[in-house]
Amino acid sequence: MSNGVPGNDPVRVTYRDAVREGIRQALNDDPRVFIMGEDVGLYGGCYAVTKGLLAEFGPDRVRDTPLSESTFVGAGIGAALGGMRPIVEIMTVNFSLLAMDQIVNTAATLRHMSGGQFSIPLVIRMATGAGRQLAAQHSHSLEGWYAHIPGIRVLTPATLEDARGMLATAIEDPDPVLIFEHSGLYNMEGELPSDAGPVDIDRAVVRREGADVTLITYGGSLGKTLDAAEQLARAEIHSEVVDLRSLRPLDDATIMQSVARTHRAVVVDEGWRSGSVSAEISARIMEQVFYDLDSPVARICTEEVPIPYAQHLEQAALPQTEKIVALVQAMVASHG
Amino acid sequence: MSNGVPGNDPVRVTYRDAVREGIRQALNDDPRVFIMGEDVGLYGGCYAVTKGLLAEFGPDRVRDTPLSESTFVGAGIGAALGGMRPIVEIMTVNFSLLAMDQIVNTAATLRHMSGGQFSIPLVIRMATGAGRQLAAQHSHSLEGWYAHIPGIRVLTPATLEDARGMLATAIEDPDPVLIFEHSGLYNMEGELPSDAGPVDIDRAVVRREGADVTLITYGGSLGKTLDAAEQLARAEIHSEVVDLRSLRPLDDATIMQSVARTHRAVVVDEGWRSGSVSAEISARIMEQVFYDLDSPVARICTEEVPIPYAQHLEQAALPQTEKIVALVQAMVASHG
Amino acid sequence: MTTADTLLDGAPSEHVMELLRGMIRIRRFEEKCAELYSATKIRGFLHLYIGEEAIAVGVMAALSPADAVVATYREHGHALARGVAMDTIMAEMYGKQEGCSRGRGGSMHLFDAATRFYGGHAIVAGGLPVAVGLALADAMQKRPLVTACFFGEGAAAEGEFHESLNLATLWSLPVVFLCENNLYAMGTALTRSESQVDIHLKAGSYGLRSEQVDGMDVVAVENAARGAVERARMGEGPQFLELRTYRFRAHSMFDPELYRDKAEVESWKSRGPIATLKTRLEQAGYLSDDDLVAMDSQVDEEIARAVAFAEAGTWEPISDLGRDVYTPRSQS
Amino acid sequence: MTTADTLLDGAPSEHVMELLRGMIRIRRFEEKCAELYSATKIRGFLHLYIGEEAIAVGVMAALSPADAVVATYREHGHALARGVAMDTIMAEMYGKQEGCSRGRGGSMHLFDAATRFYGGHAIVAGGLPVAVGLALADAMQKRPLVTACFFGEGAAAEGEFHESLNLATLWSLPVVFLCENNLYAMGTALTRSESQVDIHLKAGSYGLRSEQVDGMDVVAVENAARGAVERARMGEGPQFLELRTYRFRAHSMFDPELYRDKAEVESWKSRGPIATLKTRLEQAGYLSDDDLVAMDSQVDEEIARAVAFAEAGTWEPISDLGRDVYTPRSQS
Ligand SMILES: Cc1ncc(C[n+]2csc(CCOP(=O)(O)OP(=O)(O)O)c2C)c(N)n1
Ligand SMILES: Cc1ncc(C[n+]2csc(CCOP(=O)(O)OP(=O)(O)O)c2C)c(N)n1
Ligand SMILES: [Mg+2]
Ligand SMILES: [Mg+2]
Repeated sequence: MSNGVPGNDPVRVTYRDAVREGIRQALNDDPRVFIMGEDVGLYGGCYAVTKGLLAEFGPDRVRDTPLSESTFVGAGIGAALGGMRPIVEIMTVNFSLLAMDQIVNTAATLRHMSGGQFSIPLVIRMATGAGRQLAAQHSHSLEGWYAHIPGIRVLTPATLEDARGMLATAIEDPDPVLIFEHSGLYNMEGELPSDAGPVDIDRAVVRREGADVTLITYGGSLGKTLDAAEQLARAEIHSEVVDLRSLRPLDDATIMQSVARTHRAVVVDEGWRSGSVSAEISARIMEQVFYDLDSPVARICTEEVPIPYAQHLEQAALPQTEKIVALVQAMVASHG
Repeated sequence: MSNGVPGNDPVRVTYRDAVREGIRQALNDDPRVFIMGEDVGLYGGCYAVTKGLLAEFGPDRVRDTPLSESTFVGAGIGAALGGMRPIVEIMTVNFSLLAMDQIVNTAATLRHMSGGQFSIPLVIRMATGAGRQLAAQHSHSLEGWYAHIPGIRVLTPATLEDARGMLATAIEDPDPVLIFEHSGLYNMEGELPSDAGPVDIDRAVVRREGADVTLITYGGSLGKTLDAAEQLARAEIHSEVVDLRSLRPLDDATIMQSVARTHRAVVVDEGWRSGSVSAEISARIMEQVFYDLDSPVARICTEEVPIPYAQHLEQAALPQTEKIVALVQAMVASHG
Repeated sequence: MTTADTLLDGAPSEHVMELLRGMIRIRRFEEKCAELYSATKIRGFLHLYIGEEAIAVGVMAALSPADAVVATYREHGHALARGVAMDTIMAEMYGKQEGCSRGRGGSMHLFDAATRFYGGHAIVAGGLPVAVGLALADAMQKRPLVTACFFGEGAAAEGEFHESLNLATLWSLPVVFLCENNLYAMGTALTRSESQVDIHLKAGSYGLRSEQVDGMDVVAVENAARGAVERARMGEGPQFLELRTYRFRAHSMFDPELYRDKAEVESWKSRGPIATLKTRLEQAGYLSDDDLVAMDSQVDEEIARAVAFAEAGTWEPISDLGRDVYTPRSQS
Repeated sequence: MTTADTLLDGAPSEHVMELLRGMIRIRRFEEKCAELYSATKIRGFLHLYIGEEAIAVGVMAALSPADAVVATYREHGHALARGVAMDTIMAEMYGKQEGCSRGRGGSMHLFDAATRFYGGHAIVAGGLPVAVGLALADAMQKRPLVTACFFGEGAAAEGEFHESLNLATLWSLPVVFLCENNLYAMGTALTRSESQVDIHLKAGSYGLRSEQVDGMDVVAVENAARGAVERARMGEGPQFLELRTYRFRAHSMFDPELYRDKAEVESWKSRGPIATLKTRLEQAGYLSDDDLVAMDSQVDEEIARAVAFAEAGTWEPISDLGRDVYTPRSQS
């Protein structure tokens, strides 16, 4: 597996390209792999992720489906049981609620209900998150919510390498894996080693080291958090930034090692605050390193309101760099 | 509103009777109220809650629906918009996943999306919880999971008075209210004042007072927790038992006042541990009364496995009185 | 298919002129929206109705003011034709608090209590169960009202379509289902999404009355809608109209349109609802160039006023962010 | 409706006797289950198939060993007829780790990899999309296999029924949909749940081949199933059979049966699949009392062995509770 060391010939790509490359590679490497979903073929994908794949792999392996979320997800489960390695694309996380029965009642339980006889190697990709003024039926961040469900894995690639590599690893996984791609990341550009491949999906990664406070985040909030760390550094507050990468399972070790060093933690999560994955992380930190804490774990989440259309309200509802900076400064000041 | 002081003529009833009385009362008092769901009429309800109502109120107000969860929940939303006060019964929490789109994308958002023009006075009742060997598609406890969603209220009646009274209060509520009835409680018997009526749904209630530790729970776990408190009392450990009653919104004040007094807290929650409402409560306690804590908040939840059929495995997966007792004893011992 | 001539012969020309005006009004409004979108005054997703105006205008002409309407994310035309004030619609697209959804909804979520316009639903087929419930409420309260429920042919594949048609028919509810069949769901042609491509037949299999209508002919649409609305109002149960139409523009502003060829688009444009009616009215001698000029300038003035209203609109204070998630107890 | 006589005339009597034996085997097994339920050896929900045995037995006789089967929570008969070992089924109902789902599933969730028996689904209509996917996998891998998908008529109201029939037909997948129409969904009669009560017509509206079959006649069922299975195998796309039948017992062990009258139940019992076939075989001179006695005792012995096996079965150690939520990396 790639350990993140760039290859010799890095290429300039977007997050969108990286996901597409991951899918292309999978389609090339394994005849059992196919992708299906609404408009993944002729239209090229609602976020243009699958653009060109129909022409390259044909309609048998790049399948446009009718508007039937519950059934094409269920068909993905069945195809996986039948020996295929399906990648199902759901356009946006809100639409996945139509497939909730198949995901939670079947995909997550079937291996268990069958006493371990059947595994479901299914990958479900979907766009998540706010920031594009798409309002209350296209903008939510439910990845942390899905992380409550035993039997599935929940991944949130925040970098180009993960956008490409997690797809590859997920396809090799014997169980259902949900991959949440923050729609605000698709245009993010950067260098990716052309030989980029599967990445480890069990571990969180420290994206920046620092001794004063641990900032724990994932997906669309990683950038804002790294920006905050940068600003804080100018004020001599050194933040360690942990990118969770996987919301289920959570990598407790990486989190606790960091918090045990910094004695302070802030979780930045685009999910609504109550019952978010940030609550779980806060609870685990208390359970595991309570006596190392200099101050209570703090959370910066999305305000508990359906995402509003108006830009100023939408931005006010979301976690922002300034909020992180202000909170950390106050935290450090009060418990210097 | 009833303040819980029994009336002059208490009657002996089951939890099932109490819910039924709440529905009967509502149907009697308000012509806008009606109930619909699968087999609520002729069959008498899969848990016999609605038995007799069809004969009393007729098929216009007690409506058997086809197997179409998404649509009869959506029809409840529409009927509420149209001036009715629908009570929708979903047989079991797992089936509500088929209606998740209507609940989360529409019921919870429509008032907000319309800029406050339309409210949705809809009550959705469903059975929840494990313990009857119904296995992985009939036994989950997702009430804490629903509590993540802004725009809805989540109630978990654990007593006869709440079983009857919360229904009445919920029907008066202008917004969507989800009521989760633990299937293990339906046969619970006790006395209920015949004049029992609406109860407050904003506040948690201290069901037992004690100075050494706060046990926070709700719904089907209240009985186990009170039993544990009783056993602990014999060992001179005095527990305060808080019944949350409402999972959204949460009544922080009652929780924090208790924990500030006892300096220790254990949350007992039949939901799966990761991302459960117990995580949210633990995080809030840290955020609000961190410096009052003598030890980290602990959680007793359901093991993270789809509920198994075999009785010994199912019981092992659930919170139990002995687990609570053992954990509290260890907690008090280690930080006496 | 019903044809218009029956009505046009001897039909009150003022009325038909009003229909024409209604369509032009929607067309010009949306052309302005496209402009404002490029100018980034309007953001998010913008789904234009251009080409399909005859449906909203014809159907709304058949409804009574007290009837209910449920629409989709492609609903500017429906809101305008229903009588939602243009200035509040434009303000909504700007995200101003003077908007019809106070800026919370945007283009996809227009709502208006005064005209019983219940949205603005962006989950495909998500509006159907809600419409069934609205009709149930009217039926239970013995109100002689109908609920008009608009959706695209793509929605016909969703489970909620199936469940809603069954329930409405089983309970004989006054819903008029209006399927705007523009042949594509984003990039997916009907033939690639439905095993039964004749939507009106598909709907008929539920046992409700179902008709296919030329959605490019506003008079035909109004005729069919009047019949359906009256039958529903008289207690004959749900009605289904498949309105054959075509989307002249891209699905949304992000659509490269790789899935249909220009020739097809052009051939449909050649029978556009506005051009066709203009010609017919001119030939019938009802419409003069002066009339047209007057109409255009009248519409353009209204649009100019709406833009001015939106521009002058104000941003809701951020301190109000938490509003309207729950109903204030005072209101309940 | 096809009648049996065509086949019975000159049909290999051994085969028809096997069908009879298969039905008696299911009947006796479930009668024992009801007993064991009262004795609280079996817990949870128990849905008996008594009265409907002809369907599972007739259909399974038409499948090849490599075909796939998806069933519901009322699936004891299907598992037995498919060849899942009776002792492991009984052990499953006991919750023992020797059970076909290792005690994790119980009565509603029987699974067996060896016979491609994919469960055991307790969400009504939840098995249909899974069956469509299994058929898709076979089609994409060019395997000449079909997937048999069983469900009740109550499932026809669910959105997943609609979406699955459309997708299977659109993609021409080798699924054989087997609707066990026993006229009731728990307490809800078909007439109170479907605007179109003719399920086979409803299914036909998706453009797949659909037939109605007398589900009380095992030979008729096998004939119809053979045709449907062969057509699906030959690439003619999905097939739909509506099998008219009746549930002789309550929906589950908790059902007071207030929704149907005894007379109706009795009239259906009078044409029970086992009694009817017995008579016909006797009249045709194929079946003697000795045969029957032999059959019964053979079946009773097998059941006795199954009960003994279940009784002797062991409880999975509680330390294994966390097993089978995820696949051990070694296995992947
Ligand atoms: C449940 C759901 N799935 C997918 C989408 C994304 N989407 C938005 S519009 C659309 C096409 C709908 O086509 P149709 O119903 O024909 O309406 P039209 O846009 O043609 O007017 C899709 C797939 C959605 N909004 N909701
Ligand atoms: C989605 C869902 N809703 C409700 C139920 C509860 N339930 C279990 S069986 C049943 C009736 C199903 O009837 P039918 O499909 O005709 O099958 P039958 O029991 O008659 O064999 C119902 C309502 C369920 N299991 N799943
Ligand atoms: Mg369309
Ligand atoms: Mg049935």
